[in-house]
Amino acid sequence: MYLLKVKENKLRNLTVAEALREAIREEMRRDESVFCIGEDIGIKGGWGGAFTVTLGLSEEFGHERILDTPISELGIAGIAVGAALAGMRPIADVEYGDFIFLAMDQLINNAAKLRYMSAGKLKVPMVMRIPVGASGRGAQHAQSLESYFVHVPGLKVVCPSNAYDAKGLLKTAIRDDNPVMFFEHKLLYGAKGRREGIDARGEVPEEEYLLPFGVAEIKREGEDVTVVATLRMVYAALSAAEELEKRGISVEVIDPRTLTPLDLETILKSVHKTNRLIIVHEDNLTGGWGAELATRVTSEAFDWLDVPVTRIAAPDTPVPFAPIMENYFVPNSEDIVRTAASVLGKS
Amino acid sequence: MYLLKVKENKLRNLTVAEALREAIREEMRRDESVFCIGEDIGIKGGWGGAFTVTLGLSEEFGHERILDTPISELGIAGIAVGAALAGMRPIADVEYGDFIFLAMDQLINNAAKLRYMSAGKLKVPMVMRIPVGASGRGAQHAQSLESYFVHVPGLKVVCPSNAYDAKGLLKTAIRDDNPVMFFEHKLLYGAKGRREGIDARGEVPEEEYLLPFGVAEIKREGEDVTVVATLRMVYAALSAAEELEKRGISVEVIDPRTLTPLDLETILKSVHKTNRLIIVHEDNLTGGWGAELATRVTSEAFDWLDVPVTRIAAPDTPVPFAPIMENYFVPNSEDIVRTAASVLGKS
Amino acid sequence: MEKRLPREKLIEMYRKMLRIRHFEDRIYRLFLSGTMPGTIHLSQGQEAIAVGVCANLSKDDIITGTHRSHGEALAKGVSMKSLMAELFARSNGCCKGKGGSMHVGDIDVGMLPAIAIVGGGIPVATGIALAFKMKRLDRVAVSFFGDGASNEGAFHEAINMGAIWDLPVIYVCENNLYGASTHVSKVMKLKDIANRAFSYGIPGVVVDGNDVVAVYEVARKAIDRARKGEGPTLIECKTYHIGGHSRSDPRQYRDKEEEKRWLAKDPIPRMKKKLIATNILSSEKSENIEAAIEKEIDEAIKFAQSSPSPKPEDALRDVFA
Amino acid sequence: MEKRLPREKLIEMYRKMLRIRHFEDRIYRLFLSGTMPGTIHLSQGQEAIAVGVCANLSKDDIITGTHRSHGEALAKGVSMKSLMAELFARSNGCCKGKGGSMHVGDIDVGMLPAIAIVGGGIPVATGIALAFKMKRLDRVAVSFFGDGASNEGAFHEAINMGAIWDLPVIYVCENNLYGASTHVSKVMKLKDIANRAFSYGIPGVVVDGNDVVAVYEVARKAIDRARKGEGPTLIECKTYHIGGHSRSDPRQYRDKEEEKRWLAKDPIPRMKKKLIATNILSSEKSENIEAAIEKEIDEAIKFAQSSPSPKPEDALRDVFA
Ligand SMILES: Cc1ncc(C[n+]2csc(CCOP(=O)(O)OP(=O)(O)O)c2C)c(N)n1
Ligand SMILES: Cc1ncc(C[n+]2csc(CCOP(=O)(O)OP(=O)(O)O)c2C)c(N)n1
Ligand SMILES: [Mg+2]
Ligand SMILES: [Mg+2]
Repeated sequence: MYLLKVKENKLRNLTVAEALREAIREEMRRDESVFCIGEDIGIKGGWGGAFTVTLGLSEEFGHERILDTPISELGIAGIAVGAALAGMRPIADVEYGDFIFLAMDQLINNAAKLRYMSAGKLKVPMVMRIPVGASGRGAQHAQSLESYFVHVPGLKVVCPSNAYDAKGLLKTAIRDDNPVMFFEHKLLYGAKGRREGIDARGEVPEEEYLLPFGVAEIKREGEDVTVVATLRMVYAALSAAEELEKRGISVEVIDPRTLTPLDLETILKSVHKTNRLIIVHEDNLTGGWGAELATRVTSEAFDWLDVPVTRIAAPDTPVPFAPIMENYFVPNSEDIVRTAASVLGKS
Repeated sequence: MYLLKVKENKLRNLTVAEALREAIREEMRRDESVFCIGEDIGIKGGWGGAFTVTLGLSEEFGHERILDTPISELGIAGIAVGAALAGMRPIADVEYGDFIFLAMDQLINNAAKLRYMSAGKLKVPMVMRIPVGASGRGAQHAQSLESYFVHVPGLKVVCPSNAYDAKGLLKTAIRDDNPVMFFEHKLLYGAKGRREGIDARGEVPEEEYLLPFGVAEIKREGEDVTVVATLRMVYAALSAAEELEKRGISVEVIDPRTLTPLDLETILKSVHKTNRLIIVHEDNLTGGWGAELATRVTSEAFDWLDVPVTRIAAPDTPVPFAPIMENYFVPNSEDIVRTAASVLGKS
Repeated sequence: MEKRLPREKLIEMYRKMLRIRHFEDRIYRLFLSGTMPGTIHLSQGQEAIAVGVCANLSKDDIITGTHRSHGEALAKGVSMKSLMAELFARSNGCCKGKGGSMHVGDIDVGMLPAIAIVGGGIPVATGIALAFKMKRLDRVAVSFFGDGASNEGAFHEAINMGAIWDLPVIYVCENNLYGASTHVSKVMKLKDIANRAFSYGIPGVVVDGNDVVAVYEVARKAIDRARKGEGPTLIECKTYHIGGHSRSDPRQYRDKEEEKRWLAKDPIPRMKKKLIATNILSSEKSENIEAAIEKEIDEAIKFAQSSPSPKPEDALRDVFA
Repeated sequence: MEKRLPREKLIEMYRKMLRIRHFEDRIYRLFLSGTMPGTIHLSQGQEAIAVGVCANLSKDDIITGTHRSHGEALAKGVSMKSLMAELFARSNGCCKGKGGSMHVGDIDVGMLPAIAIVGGGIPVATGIALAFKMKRLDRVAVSFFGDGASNEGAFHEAINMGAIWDLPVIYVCENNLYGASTHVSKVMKLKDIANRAFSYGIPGVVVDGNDVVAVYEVARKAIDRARKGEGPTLIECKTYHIGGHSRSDPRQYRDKEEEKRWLAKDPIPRMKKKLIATNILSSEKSENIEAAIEKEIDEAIKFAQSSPSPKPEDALRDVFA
């Protein structure tokens, strides 16, 4: 079922939004218990959610299965939990990740714990789609939130960085019997708005495929330093790697793709080779998932590391509005170039 | 104003609950803008909150300043934010920390950000008291939650382990101009319930004192390994240290007392001496604050560390009800003894 | 009203209330003696609600409970043995010792592990009802919660959503006049919580929560309505918890007059009196019932106490499916 | 009604509405042309509410706004220059470029940075009112929010608390029939949101939100009541946002008939017509007003565009006091 390498399939170039939509469409066709629930996702003449992911789906599946809700995030999450417990497979969403704080109780106290409290009798197969990342909208529409959820036992955490991964991972998330927090970066959707977006489109095969959780992808091989990055930061890492190559520094870039479960093995193997690790995330530095990864790698690879693991992350501030400050806030490829050079003693 | 060492004061032996109550009483007498808001905190004939901390205060200060609320955690937090913005100094609480997830939006999107969003014009001087820790009540009345808040820019995080610290730190928290998350461990209150509690009472001077944030306390000096622990885990660390001493291993135990701000210096100094660090927290392992501390120490003290920093924490599961499982879940002194021995190659 | 119900049904409801009462009386003593771990919230005085509502439900209907749900668990059909074993933290408890008193439940008989976050079960029950509707199943979900819970945002959001989609869910508010130590009149201005239904455009009904037949009838109508696809009802059951909030609560916050007034309305003696007066119950039959209940409880305690404890490492299981 | 109000007040309210309208018309163009960063939510069509309510407030009263609060900001007295500079992300914006369109506000004139979490400002305003009451200040707090926000738990919890403590807070619901693309009739069953006040035991009033004098009068009563210590009022203002939800919204989800009906009720031409009919406004005066507004806007844009940007590292400031 998992299709890790695309062979002779027909390939289409899709945006992340299109890829996600296709994943949802395929899963909804395959399994009647799959449905979407969220704000403004299926309104006729509307936008298909804040980022067009569900656009057009209500025409095929009707408004019962593309279920528009009141503005009630706690309610949406709690209802998704209940529906999942009773045999459905809800794909819930919040329009911007920042609103997820309203739903934390249902996600952490119920979704993540009911299986445990029932000693394994229940399962909660739901997906919560959570758009993250700074995109010029100020402090309450900008946060990266993965780290909060990495800390919650019972939740899986997924962070696709491109269309191919987005589709394959979302299909896996929908079929997973556990609550999955699915983080999507706003600037990667590929929507055509002004000032928006990196091109995260990618070749997506026509043939069905799923991607397993817990399998990192080596985006680029290298010898001198390993850079682990997710979501938008994958692009910063890749362009830093190009720049560094010009300077004779060979960078291995790894995208873990899922943070829970985490493919520590692939990262360790890389660090064994490069002896240096840089972790990059847009989430705030302190208490971010980079700390967890750094600690695990250090603990396993203590003797191979030539220098301590370095983190590059957003500073410990809310997200500022002014683009000039926001750009400063979000880590970029120059930060990575500079850090890599310094880690290699070449700054 | 800060009184770090008690000299010739009259000392009384107080429980943590009594010490907290005294702090609140003194601050409410001193400053009219201080008030308490929460569920069941001031009801006549009631309990003074879930853990007796506000017992009797409504008699002195009246029900306007010991303000009983409906069961509305989001409302309580949001009202505390508003009152703080308008010049009051609310001390809000949730009866059990687990309910804080209902209030996350107000704490993270408003309390922590409004100063920033106003570019420094506003301040939000509020305290949120949050009882944490497993105490035989099952998954939804047991969590340790510090790590979530360590990740939030704009919030301070305090974790007193004994009566003296509890009083001094709460007074500082009340006078602080920022939102302070004040974590209290349920088993440390010193309430006299059955099966409850460690004796966290302590000598508390009659003279007024405050404790500064960001100053760790070395609870016990040692040479071979540093153990950093908070809240209930301080006691586990101290009794492990005693046991280890018998085996010829000398342990330095440090209680950081506040996690934001964090006194990294004291910890680094200790690690410089011992070359080994063990971090202990009751919060779940993955993504816990131990990872942040481990990463920072490793990054600063890479060359001094003989072995990687080791963490001892609750496993990545919800909190089970059965005491036999809960005991297994919560880290204890034996875990620390075993780990310390192994870190020193003596296991 | 009683006349419309068969004698057996009436006796059975009486027996079920009594069974809950005796069960809780007993565990209260076990708890106070230190034999039973954890904390407990008892429902003595509120049995008519659990029994009256659940008497309308089948195993396939699903209920959500609260921190105070022993009564609902027994009424919905959780086996007393597995319930007792859970309270004793044993591995054959209904949640294998992972739940405890605040999370009793067994999905096999249509009860989720109770949700002890006040109000937290209301959206979940609403979601269950949504699933029932989407799957075109003839089932209903029932959410039990307290007066205090009706001040939570979860109540507002979930009932509104249940209402707009006409979901087969019944919202049963057990108004026992207190949320912990706080009297309901201190925390809301309106007199009948049932009237909050108006905000959502659904029926709200007040019923004497200490009259099991009245509860039964009101619930029946609401459940019929829900099964017909006409949407939710908010039922407010006026009641009182004899023993107060939790564990050994000295209840000093309660007005003694109020207490007296309510103790006189205790649903169990009240029902018994009626059944005897109408010759439905003889005192012999009544004694037999009590004896059988006592025996069942004895056996449940024996079962629980002789049951194995979970293994410490079982704490690590059941996190992910 | 108008007769009771002095001519100057009427003209002033008209001028204020017009000022908001022109301001937003202009920034819309700046935004579409790419000159202005971020995203914007415009309030064209809703100006009567901000103006009618704020005309009753002094600088010391505090309001909370939403993602759609340019109008409230101007009505409450945030200087147009600092507002414009904020939208242009400049360091002398009212939030020094840290806020942006969704967080406009200036506490010096009694407006918090707007809170763009739907419903999130309602508890905060309630808390501000609590502070006013505790400090025995003769001030009120006003929370502006949309129809959509009334389905959030925050609405329920906060208004209940405002009610039980009789706080000096006014809850102003701007019902523009939509929450983003979702029509209000899809997400609640009751017709008038004002009726939700019943759940909290406070008055709920419906008012024509496109009639500035009507809004003014209703708000005045509510504010007087609040200042007297009699507690909150929920005011529902029926209105419509001409331009739709945000940025360049094609508004295909809107019924064309509905749109037409509402455009005919545009509060600004309506007021103008009345003022001219009653000889309060001459067409000369009207032109002067427009010209002055245009000039003010030109100056504000010039001011903003010639203002310095923040320094990148300013991002690190203002986290802790
Ligand atoms: C969200 C939340 N807040 C607070 C509590 C603590 N608490 C447990 S029971 C209770 C009172 C609940 O009152 P009510 O809903 O009326 O139910 P009752 O106890 O009367 O059955 C409180 C405040 C909780 N469990 N969850
Ligand atoms: C908690 C939350 N959920 C969702 C959103 C996304 N969102 C922004 S505005 C809006 C519609 C709000 O509707 P309403 O309250 O009626 O205000 P209006 O936009 O009509 O002024 C939504 C859903 C948000 N900002 N906050
Ligand atoms: Mg109650
Ligand atoms: Mg609206």
